[in-house]
Amino acid sequence: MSETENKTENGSMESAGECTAGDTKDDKGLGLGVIFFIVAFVVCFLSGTLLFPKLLYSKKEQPFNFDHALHVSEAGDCESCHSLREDGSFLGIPKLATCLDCHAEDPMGETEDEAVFVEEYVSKEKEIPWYVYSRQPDCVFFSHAAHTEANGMDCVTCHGHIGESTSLKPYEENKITGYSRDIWGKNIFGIKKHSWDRMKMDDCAACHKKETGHKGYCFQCHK
Amino acid sequence: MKQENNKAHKFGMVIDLDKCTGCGSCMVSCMSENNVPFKEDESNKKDSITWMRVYKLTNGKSFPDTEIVYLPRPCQHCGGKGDHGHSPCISVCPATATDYGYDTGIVSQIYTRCFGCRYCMGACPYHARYFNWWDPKWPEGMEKYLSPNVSPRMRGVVEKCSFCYHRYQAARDTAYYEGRDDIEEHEYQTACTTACPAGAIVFGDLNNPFHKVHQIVKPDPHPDTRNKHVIGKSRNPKVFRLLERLGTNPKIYYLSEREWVRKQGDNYLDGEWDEIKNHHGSSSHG
Amino acid sequence: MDSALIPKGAKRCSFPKFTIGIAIVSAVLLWGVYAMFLCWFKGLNQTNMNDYYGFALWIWADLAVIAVGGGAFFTGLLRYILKVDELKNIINFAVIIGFICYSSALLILAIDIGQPLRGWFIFWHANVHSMLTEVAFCLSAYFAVLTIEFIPNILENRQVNKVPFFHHLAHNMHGVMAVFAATGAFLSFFHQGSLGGVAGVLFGRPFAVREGLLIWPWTFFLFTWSAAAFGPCFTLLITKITEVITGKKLVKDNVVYLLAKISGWMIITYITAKIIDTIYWAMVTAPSLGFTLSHFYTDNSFYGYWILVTEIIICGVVPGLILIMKSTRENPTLRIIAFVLGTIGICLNRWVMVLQIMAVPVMSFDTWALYIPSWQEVATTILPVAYGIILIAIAYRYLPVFPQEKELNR
Amino acid sequence: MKVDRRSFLGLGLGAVAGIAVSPVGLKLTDDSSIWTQNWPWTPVPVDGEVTYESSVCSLCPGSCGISVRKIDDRPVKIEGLADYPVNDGGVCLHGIAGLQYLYDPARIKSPLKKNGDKFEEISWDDAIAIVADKLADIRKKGSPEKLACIADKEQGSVSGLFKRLLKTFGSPNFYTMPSLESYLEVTAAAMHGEGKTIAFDLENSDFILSFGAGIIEGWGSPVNCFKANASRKERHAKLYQIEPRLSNTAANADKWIPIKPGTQADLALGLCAVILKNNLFDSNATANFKGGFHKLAAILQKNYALSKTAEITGVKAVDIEKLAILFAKAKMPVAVFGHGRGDGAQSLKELAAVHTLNCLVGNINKKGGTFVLPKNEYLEFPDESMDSIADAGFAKSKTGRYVNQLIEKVNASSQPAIEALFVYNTNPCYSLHDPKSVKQAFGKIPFVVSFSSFLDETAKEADIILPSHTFLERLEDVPSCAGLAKSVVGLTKPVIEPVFNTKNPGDAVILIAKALEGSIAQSFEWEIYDECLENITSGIWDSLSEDGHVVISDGPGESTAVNVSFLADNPVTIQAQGDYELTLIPIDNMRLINAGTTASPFAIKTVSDRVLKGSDIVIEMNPLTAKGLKDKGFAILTTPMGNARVMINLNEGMMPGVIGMVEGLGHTLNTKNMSNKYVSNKGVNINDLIGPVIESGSGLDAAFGIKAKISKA
Repeated sequence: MSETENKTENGSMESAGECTAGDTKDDKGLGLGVIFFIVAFVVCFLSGTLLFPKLLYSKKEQPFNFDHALHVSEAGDCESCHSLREDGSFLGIPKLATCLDCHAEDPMGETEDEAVFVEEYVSKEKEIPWYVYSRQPDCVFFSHAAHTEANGMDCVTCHGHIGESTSLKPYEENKITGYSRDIWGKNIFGIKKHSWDRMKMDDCAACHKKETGHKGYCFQCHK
Repeated sequence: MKQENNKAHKFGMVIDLDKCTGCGSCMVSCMSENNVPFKEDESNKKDSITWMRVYKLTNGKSFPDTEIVYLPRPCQHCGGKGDHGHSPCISVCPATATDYGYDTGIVSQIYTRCFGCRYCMGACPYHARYFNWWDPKWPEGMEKYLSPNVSPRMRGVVEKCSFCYHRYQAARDTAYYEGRDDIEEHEYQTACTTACPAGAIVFGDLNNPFHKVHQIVKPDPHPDTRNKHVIGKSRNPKVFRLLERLGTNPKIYYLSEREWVRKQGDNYLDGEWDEIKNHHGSSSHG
Repeated sequence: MDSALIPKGAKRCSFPKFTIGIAIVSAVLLWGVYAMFLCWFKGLNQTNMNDYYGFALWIWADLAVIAVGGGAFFTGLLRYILKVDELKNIINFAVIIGFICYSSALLILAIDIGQPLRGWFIFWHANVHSMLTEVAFCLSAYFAVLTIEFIPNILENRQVNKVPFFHHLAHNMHGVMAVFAATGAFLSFFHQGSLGGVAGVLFGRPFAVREGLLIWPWTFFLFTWSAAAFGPCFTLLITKITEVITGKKLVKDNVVYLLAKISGWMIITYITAKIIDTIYWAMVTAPSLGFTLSHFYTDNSFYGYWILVTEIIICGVVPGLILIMKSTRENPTLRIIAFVLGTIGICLNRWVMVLQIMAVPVMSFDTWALYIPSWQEVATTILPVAYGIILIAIAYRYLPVFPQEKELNR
Repeated sequence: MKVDRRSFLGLGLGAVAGIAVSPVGLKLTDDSSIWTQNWPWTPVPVDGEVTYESSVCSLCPGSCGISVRKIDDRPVKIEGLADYPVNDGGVCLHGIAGLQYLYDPARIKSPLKKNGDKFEEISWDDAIAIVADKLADIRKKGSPEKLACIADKEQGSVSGLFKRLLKTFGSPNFYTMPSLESYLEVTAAAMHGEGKTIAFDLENSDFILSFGAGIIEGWGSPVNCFKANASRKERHAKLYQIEPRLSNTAANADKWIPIKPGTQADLALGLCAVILKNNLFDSNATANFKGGFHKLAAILQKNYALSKTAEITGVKAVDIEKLAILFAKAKMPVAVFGHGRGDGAQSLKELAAVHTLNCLVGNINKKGGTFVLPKNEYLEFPDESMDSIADAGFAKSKTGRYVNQLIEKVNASSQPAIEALFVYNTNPCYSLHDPKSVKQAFGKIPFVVSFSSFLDETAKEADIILPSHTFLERLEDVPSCAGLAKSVVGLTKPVIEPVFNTKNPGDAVILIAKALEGSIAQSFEWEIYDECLENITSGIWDSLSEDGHVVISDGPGESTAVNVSFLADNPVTIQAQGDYELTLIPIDNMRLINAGTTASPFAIKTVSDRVLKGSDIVIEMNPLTAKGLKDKGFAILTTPMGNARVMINLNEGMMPGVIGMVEGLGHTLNTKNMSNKYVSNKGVNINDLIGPVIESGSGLDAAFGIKAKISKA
């Protein structure tokens, strides 16, 4: 494209001559350029920071609400439901059978969620398709026993204060990777304030480095 | 964390070639344990993924003096020159997709880190590394038998024997749960070892004098007098390693009564074998 | 519009003729692009590579284009650092050839890896022990340098240069080019070397492994030296081909003689080192691992001793001698023969250092492995050639690549 | 406001800078790589609780105990069951790959009815009704004996139910396919009397003289044999292997004695002659000989002098003499018969000749020798109720003595010799010699019912298929056979809900019986098979269901008489059919299965490229035999039965003049709708190239091979 054509498209024939001419005009042009630069920068930066996450993540509602605080007060502690099996493997989100240790066929309490639980899952003997905020990719091997049993860590360090919550937050799924937003962390820049704000490999490695002096060998956490 | 301060293990294997029948159980056990895929035609052995491969060796003599022997070859889990953990493959991987577990002596391979440059395959003289040229595909429904303990691979990455590391992890989890510091010999055995119907494979900690593998191999902890790169040469005259002279320091040892079999474990110049064959890991400074 | 872009005073073929030529080459290019997309979307099963030949045609092509692209850094080094001023008349072209070679190399690498979207792991999760890491860093950095070196030439386009900003930019960039040339030479030293190191560090492969200095095996130095030696050969060869195609003399003979002479001496010194290396490897290194030379060169249908003789004597010693002797150097036919042999020699060296390594069995009960590339591999390997031709054609047509062109074609 | 080029430049640069500083690039780069790490088309196995279930593998007669590892209730791995009396933790590759059979693409997913050359799915009710109607018709016509059944084995409750159905229906035509166990019974019947079988105490013997028995090639109970072989080193026991090819067993043996194909019987008799001549036999043992011991001795001295035996067998005279002495003087010698896996064609002459060696040295019912045991009978069926039709029909004689004769009779007669045929757990259209004639016979039988789990060669010939559960989906008693020193009954248990609409074959039989009504239905009063099994194994059920197995007898029985009349009649040695120069013999390869079942995709994957290359089968021959044929080149192999394109493997371990072709390839588990391309259309079925040769006197198909020629392709 030639220079002339270029300017024609810019829609200002008059400015064509001026543009290449004097210094003052140049300055003015540059000034405008700076303004455009700043505007474009701000718009793009903000959309990259605010709009982009909206596009990247899709919100999904859990099957029904679960009151962790209530269950903790009734059942005792996290391990009452999220326990280790006898072979040392971690049970994860308990199956329906575990719920039924306490819950009966009839609803306990009046809440709508309890009704959904009983009607949709208990009576149909269907497992509840929870979305798991902390689900790691398939390549990850995470030993709960190594952390909680052998080294006495608590659940909060990684999972935060979910046990004190009365409702489940919406699950945000990364449309590209299929994983929960909690892995990368709520902050789109990946900045974290608490140890439980992010669950990326670097976070594991940083803690290992701090606690053991070595970030660990690949196979310690990969399968 | 206390468990990381435990004395380092050095897991290894000794395979009795006189017992090996070449039946292939180890290969299938490995494939089944580790979610190894299969494809319509697997007869091109140069693109067929078998972490454990059984080679057929012959003494090269003509009828009726011919002899054959089968040699199972998993990943050799090399310690590299001087056994410092710089195995041929680890040292070349540009993205740290394979590393040396100094606590176990096991060479890892992380499929999700690997970006498929295949340099490690070129570096491995044992051809123990395999590339996923295809996406793994299972016939409809068959993916239900896949094990969650080993992540299925995607196309475009390298895979290899892991010494069934997930079994080590599982054993350690149980130990943690039971409040034990370490695991017993029988708690961690690879899938090929447990499957071998002839009992030809013995697996365990080469550093642990109570383990059977140590007792058979009797590894010499000192550098070989003939080659300073070689550590852990067997003091058992019937035991050898593959390509020991390269200084790769594999953790797979082989046992055979037959001299011609032992000779095929490495390359020798004319006349060299007769000189070397009686040279074993020395016990004098052991 | 076409004529407005052609450098002032330069004669070029008619636009339709140019278009037809470009179209023909573009067809080849598209074939390669098609194959490239096949590889990306279907995976590397499109190739005939296998677990024995994890490195094959592509890596060879990669090493070869980088080696012949070595003309850029070495000529740059001579021109800007050692102030061999005559070489300013060929430096632009050397840079363009280098740019083509290095961009091709990066493209081939992007096709060659099994997971292109994870390619950046090589930088992010770098393993400092790996020669390939060194290659990736230096290669990318040097490609950036080459781009910077190429930019002033582009800015000298008649129309672009009218913009004062670009005019000044080009001018100023020329001024600081020595810095970039120095950086380029330094980076090149390392990546050419680390490409050699790629083979030399394979201590599991007695055919490849070499002893060396500190962490660098001898192949490290041999690769750098050979790229510096044969790179200018290739630059001069392409210059000659361009001259033949355009029917014009583009570079003065004294410039060619000078670069050819330098190349000749580099070749002779390199090949001497290579012969010493080969003898030491054959007599000491390999036997210490239980191998004789015959193990590597017999018992198979392809890799005979001929390949060793061809690489070292016919395509090494011979072109070297031709180029160092004034009489033969200044004989146009012999000189071209030397350029051709030299280019073949360096490519053959890279072939041997990639493919023969894979072919030679190491375990005593293993067998030789031979390999024939698939059409997809061939197409993607020809792709950079087509791309190179197009870029040279466009650059020649629209940029003042050869400062002496006007003078020589008055 | 004036918008000029610089403004645009500013806009562009600003946008680029804004995006660059925002997390978009970093996040997308990271996420796109994570996407490649979790491609949606790569399966992600579900995690869960690990449990183990023990069961018994019934893929082959070996009957190993298995432990099935399940995660989240899905079986994910089969392993050997520790302390199981047969295999003690070991397991073979086919058992490990068992889960692949569960999801085999060639599995039959529901009852099928043939319509023209296609199968269509029908319901179980319809299928049973069709079968019952057809059978009722046959009965009405008054020829109930024209219902026949071919099963894999005699033992076990499911075979028992088939036999019972036939008997109450009025047919004696129950057949089993040849197997090591059937040959052991034939040998025992000929030499020790009916109702007995023979077992080999390989675990304790100090000198195993194997006449081609592929002890580590899948002979007998494979894993048990592997273990016995592996323990030889510790026990300082010897194994001498006699066969034309350096098999894995020969390679693993202390000595390989190459022998001309088909002359093992002659060598055995030659060895007997040496033992007799040198008075090396056990005179206590020979006191039990009857049926013409002296006659036999005379024949041996006359026909099997050293030099003559050497000439027939190709084994040097001195070696024969040495071997005889070594064998006779060993503490616990045992001579093993049933060359190959022992389930292919065998001649009674060979079986009896080798066993005579055992008898001569007096190792019968001694530790480390051979045991003559009563047949493994642990089932107690209630008495059948028989109506007059049943009585009349069952009293008639069988149409043929063995399956071969049945096929022959069917093919020979113009009227249907058999009106209806059941085929259970076996694949005669693949595994008998000359499968073409078997298929022809199947074509002449108006109504064929298959109980196969897979659409194999025989199932494809059926009119109705009543698909069975695989061994992982059903309850069944599994008696160990195959020459094991102990008689063990194991219990196969369902480890997973049936994957498809299949049934336990026992249930299918009960349903058919019930549909036939009358006295037949009365004989099948159980509601379901599981109830039947518990009922008929009542004597051992408690321990069977609790421990998963019962050891019925362990160790030697009492001394027994030896009848040598068959050999004393001086039977002729079987010759290979045809008059080409070379002899084609089958090769047994542990990684392939040569009985009815096809090897799994995993097993096929382990097969060497010197056995199978692409879809080409590779044959073995000595370079001396090759005459210009090149290694890895192609050739045409011709036998009197046909020809095949083959690839050449020049193998010094092959006796000159002999060609070896592996058994177990050339399966065609494919139709238009379903196929298991991982195992089908690979290589050649060697049975296509070999025809049956019937041994007079025994009636066995004794074709050890066939004459062949080979020419450039």
